[in-house]
Amino acid sequence: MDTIKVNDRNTAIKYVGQQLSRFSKEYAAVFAILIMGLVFSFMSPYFFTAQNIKNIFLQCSALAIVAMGQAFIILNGQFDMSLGQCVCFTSAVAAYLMKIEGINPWLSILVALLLGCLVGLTNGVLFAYFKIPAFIATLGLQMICRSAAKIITNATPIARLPDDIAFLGRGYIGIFPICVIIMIALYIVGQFVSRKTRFGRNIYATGGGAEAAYFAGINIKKTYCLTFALGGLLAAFGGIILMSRLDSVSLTNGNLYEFDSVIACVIGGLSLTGGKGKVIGALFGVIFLIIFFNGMTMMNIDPFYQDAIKGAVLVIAVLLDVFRNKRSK
Amino acid sequence: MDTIKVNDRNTAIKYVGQQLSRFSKEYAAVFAILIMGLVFSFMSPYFFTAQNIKNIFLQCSALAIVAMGQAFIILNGQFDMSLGQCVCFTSAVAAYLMKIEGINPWLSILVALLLGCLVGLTNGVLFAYFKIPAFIATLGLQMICRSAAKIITNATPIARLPDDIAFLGRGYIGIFPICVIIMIALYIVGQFVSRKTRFGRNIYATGGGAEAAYFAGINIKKTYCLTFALGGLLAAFGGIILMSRLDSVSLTNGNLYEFDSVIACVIGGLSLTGGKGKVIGALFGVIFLIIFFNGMTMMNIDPFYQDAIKGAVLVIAVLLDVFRNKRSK
Amino acid sequence: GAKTEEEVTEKEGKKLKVGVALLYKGDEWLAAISDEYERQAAELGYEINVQDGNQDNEKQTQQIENFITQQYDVIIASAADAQGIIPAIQKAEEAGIPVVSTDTPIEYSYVSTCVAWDNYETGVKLGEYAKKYIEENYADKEKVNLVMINAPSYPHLVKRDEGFLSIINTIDKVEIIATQDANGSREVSANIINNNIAKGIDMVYGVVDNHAWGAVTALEEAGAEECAVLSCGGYGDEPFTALSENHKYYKALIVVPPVDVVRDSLAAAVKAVNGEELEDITNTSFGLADSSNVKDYMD
Amino acid sequence: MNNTILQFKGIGKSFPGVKALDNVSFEIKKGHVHALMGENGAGKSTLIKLLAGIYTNYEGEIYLDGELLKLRTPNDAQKHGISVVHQEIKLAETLSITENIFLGNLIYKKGLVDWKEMKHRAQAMVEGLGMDLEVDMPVNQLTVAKKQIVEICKAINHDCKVLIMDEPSATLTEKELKILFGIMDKLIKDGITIIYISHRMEEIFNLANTITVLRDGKHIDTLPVKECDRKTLIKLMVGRSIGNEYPKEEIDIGDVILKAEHLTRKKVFKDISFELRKGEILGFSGLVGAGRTEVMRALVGIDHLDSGAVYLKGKKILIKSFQNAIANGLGLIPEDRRQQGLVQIAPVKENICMVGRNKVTRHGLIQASMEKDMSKHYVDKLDIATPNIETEVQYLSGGNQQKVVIAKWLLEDSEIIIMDEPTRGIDVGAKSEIYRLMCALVKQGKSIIMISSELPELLGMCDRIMVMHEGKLVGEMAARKATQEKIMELCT
Ligand SMILES: Nc1ncnc2c1ncn2[C@@H]1O[C@H](COP(=O)(O)OP(=O)(O)OP(=O)(O)O)[C@@H](O)[C@H]1O
Ligand SMILES: Nc1ncnc2c1ncn2[C@@H]1O[C@H](COP(=O)(O)OP(=O)(O)OP(=O)(O)O)[C@@H](O)[C@H]1O
Ligand SMILES: [Mg+2]
Ligand SMILES: [Mg+2]
Repeated sequence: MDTIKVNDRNTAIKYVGQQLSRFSKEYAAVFAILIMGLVFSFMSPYFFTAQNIKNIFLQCSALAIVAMGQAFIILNGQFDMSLGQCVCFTSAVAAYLMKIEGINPWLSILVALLLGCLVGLTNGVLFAYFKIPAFIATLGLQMICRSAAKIITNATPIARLPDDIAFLGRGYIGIFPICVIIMIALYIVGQFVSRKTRFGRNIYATGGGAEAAYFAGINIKKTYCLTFALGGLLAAFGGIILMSRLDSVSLTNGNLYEFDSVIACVIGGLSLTGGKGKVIGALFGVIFLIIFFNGMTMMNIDPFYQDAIKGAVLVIAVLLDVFRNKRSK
Repeated sequence: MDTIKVNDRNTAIKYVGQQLSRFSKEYAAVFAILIMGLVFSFMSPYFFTAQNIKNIFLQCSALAIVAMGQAFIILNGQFDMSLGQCVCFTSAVAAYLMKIEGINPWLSILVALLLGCLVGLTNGVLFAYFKIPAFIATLGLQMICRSAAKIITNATPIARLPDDIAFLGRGYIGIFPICVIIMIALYIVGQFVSRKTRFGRNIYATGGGAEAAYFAGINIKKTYCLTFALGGLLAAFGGIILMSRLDSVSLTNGNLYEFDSVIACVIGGLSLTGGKGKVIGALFGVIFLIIFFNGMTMMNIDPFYQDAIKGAVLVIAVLLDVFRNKRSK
Repeated sequence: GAKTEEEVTEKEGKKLKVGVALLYKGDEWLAAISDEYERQAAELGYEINVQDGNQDNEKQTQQIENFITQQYDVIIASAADAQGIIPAIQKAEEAGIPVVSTDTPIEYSYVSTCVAWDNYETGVKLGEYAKKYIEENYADKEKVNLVMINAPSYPHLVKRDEGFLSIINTIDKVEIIATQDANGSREVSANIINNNIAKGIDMVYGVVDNHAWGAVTALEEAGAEECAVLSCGGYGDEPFTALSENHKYYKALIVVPPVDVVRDSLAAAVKAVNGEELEDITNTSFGLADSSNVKDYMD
Repeated sequence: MNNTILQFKGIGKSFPGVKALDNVSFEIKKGHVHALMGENGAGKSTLIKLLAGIYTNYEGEIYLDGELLKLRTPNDAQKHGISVVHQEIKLAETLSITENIFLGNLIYKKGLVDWKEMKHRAQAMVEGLGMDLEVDMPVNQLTVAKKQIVEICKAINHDCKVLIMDEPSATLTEKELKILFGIMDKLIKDGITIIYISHRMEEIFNLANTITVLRDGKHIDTLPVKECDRKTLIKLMVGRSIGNEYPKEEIDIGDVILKAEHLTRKKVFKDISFELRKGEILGFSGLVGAGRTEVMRALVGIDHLDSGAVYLKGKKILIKSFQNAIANGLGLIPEDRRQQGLVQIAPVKENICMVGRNKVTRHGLIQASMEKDMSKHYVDKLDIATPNIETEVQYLSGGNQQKVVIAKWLLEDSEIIIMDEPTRGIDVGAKSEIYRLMCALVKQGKSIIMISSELPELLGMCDRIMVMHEGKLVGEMAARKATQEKIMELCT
């Protein structure tokens, strides 16, 4: 009896250990966030305050939504360089319609969302059906979206949008900002879709090995198209949140989101070769980036040095991830 | 006798046809250039003039040199996002040393070239030895280079450089600009290296199948490192040419070269998956891009529309390439 | 001025904390502004935090939010998007932190003042110079070919173009042969001139100094006979030396001395902290430098 | 003992959760063909990879010509005169045949690559193996079999003392094999030692001088081939004797379920007509390049058909895509297991459930518990050796990977399963399990088309055999009446 008990305990300990190591493997970004948070808390008295934490989440919201789209695309084995300009273009259309043309704000937003889908779908079709490398196809769409945004806005910010949509980016339910609630809700849905639905699994399978996925009867072209379209949709949605939060659309909205979202995904443990990682990782990656940025402003780091620090942190974060994966393997 | 002759002629015709189709397959960009040139010649009386053609080559030189580095890296199966900022950073160092510190210009240039190598080597080591995805590693270096360039120049252009180096970007031998001669010479060497030397073939082999190359006894890590270092070196060299041409270094030098060089390579028939295409293709791609820009400014196309046109042309150019490859296969 | 500043520092019993959300730092003039803030604040004994907004409204919003969390006493903002920044300003308002804008006026009542000059007016001033130049130097020409190298993606820079054009359009013999975007890049600007040089260029307008200098490079390269390059905003050794040496192409430049902008902005910030009423616009001086007067700007 | 060339002493190698090699010691004699035998996952390839300088971290010592061998990279191995044909084909896909043959071993003249000479030699070498290939062609346009030929050329192109071939025959048919054996004979005469791995028994008995058997990473025995017969060898490998190798049972064959009429795809195959009946196993035989794979690909909608018709249970159907074929009850086990069969980085369970998703779906959602149960069920049923169902399939041995592929179609429960080389690279034990599975399937009323390059298994398992040659059907016979000779005659 005794030996069995010992074994049981050992097994239990081993199990807990395994689960912990697995969690740490999947959510390394969470630990990175905690450590970074700790460091900043020591360095600035303002860091660990309710207001600042709220700020951080607020600042995450738009990027996190876009990054979720990028996460799906990365899981599918590609990445999308057009997302940032898609954010800008689609929200410019929404702002233009509701402000300049006086169209119903919700209708305008619907149009923007559809446009986002369309941009993504075009990427997907160019890639899947016309076999243009995704990097090139999405770069092309990036340029087209940029032009379109310039033309629509005439490079002049469209600001002071109808009050109906203010709550999206600036409203609260109790003490919780609505855009943060939306972000979290979207991630819950996204994580669920990626694990539990046929579409989600197709994304993983195609990303893990497109040919094998094809031979398992998965319509990989359709999967690519849908994933890119979803990416575009989420970019448009993120753009709307950003637009409401800033109460304006200017040409810089969504600037560099395509990079920041890829960086967030990689920090969040998604593999750039596809098929590996979790959608929710992108959220952790975004939080990491924003906390990092927040801390740098708080510590009054010379802006000239900030890029370099960001670059170094990016490399180190991924390096740690590589080492961890190696060890645990 | 008679039939043999006919056969001979047929074979000869077939042979010529094959060679032509092969040439067209490998150098599609050349045809694209010719066609585009023809169109512009009709649209603007200034286009097909000796001066304008000289101008086009002049404008190509710096980008073409950088694109050659990118071509090697792409042939090796990766791509380098840091090249543009590497151009800026290294030439800023050179300008700083020769102008502000009063160091011998050639020594300053040497330092810049070594720094370029070092940046490239760092990319290579991070990728090959530390297994950081090239996209992330080079993105990190890009940010670091950007910061460094800002710090060195304090965001203020360093201009009016010593006359000793003026000939590099602004000198002539007869009617031929020296920088164009350098560019062409470099491409001849580059093409030769890629075809005829061990290093060149190792790049192709590694790009065509890294594991196969490794199993066949090729030191793939070393190959990656050398290739990235070569890319950095060429970026620095391109930066020096650009610096001499503009007689100054400001933060916008080399801006977006990382993208333009990738685009040029793809238009020039290099495959982004590696191991396929020719170094010289990058030159044709650059010429294509510059002619395109030349024509657009000459025809005074609204800048707001230029991005979109560029994006569309990029996609179409690659699309044609894809179709051509498909047919010929 | 000086007295009130001391009052503040003593009253609070601690250093005045100033947060500056700078539009951008990657350009010579703005970098000089940033340095000037650091220098003057150190002299005055303020704690200052200058952040680079990278011409991105979202980034600036985040910076202002972070300033608010850190309870800065006053925020100085030069906005990339004068309207898109308003939600962030509203947060400052809720937190009771006064806001002073510079560069671009922010149309929101809470903003104490805008320390600025009129971009449109700078264009007008340069236009007037161009008109005079044409009358004096190109009197015998039937046509004057003008190339405009602008940056239409930036609204404040577009204002300069508009001001310049308001004068140019009154001169019949000027023909604008190209209007192209160089987006701040000398290389692109040089290439634009390069591509149009065959048409014969008599005058180049650069909305920022890099555009003007890119043009100069291309003109030198082509060995153009004569051509006047006018810069609608610049600062530093390079242009000043060129003007003082009577440069062959580079003829005139609009200057807004950073020392003045920063001095006025900090003064306004202190006044705002003290609750003084301020004019909507605090005008800073700007001037046009050419070979005759450039000595006044050099020190 | 100066005729010993290689000596293994206490070799051990572990992977997470697996002890792939465990205290293995034996010797290999100079100038011999030494066969390495063992079930899938026995550790054969792992042992080879130690010799190839790919795994450098292991227990024990290897002596080459009496000297301790310390390899750090594949390059070191080459320098020591060790040349390897790996089990998984590894070629630089975008490069030409010439360059692949000379990969890492280019010919230089005055320090520069001598293309002319290399092309010349490559052409000669390829022709020497009986292949008519344009050596400028990139290898990614070749079929698996032809790639294998290039691999072999690459390996024998090196000046080597020891040539190691890890299942070179898996993708080859009799014709190429004959040529390969001829070449091996010549190499042996030149004093080269060959280590040969294969799951095809006949080859071993024809070729080898000595056999070493591994089981579960342990050395079982090394013995001269003369002292060993098929039964003993199997027993040594599997640890038990397996009864009937081809457990074919007679069952009632039903109506025609699938009928193909005049299937044609230009330049690939022409005028292919056949019928498949319920409960039947229909074999397809032919040489490499006969077009068997291509016919099946077109049949299930992967490739476009230029003309011809397909009837399912008497009704004419138009298969527009592979998904469409699956919906119509067809399944395909592809020949390229690595690329096409499995998503390498996905866990075993996800691979098993990839086709038959609807079997683990409730209310439109994939149920983790059902997924687990189903995959556990098939792992047990097919005896798949894997640490657990979460393991990524890339870490399984070749044979076990193949079982995962089969499991996936068992779960989908297709009416008609097309198996393209289903037992390629699979050990005797597993093979007979797969045969048993095939029998069980036809018993349930399903039908099977089996493409195979191994005539014995076609003869042993099929009801009828179709023979293809250069894109055309050249014969059909009942398996009972067929012999190897008859088939070979038809397809050459
Ligand atoms: N890289 C690896 N990581 C983890 N486990 C591995 C790895 N390579 C092999 N293994 C495991 O080691 C064992 C031996 O594998 P090996 O490939 O040597 O078998 P094999 O005898 O060649 O089998 P087969 O006949 O199927 O090719 C197997 O259990 C396999 O799952
Ligand atoms: N990717 C390809 N490019 C060009 N030709 C091809 C390609 N794949 C196959 N072929 C051609 O199609 C024909 C049949 O190919 P394949 O060798 O797969 O036939 P098979 O009978 O299935 O042989 P096996 O199954 O033994 O490999 C051959 O003539 C081959 O050259
Ligand atoms: Mg093996
Ligand atoms: Mg086949």
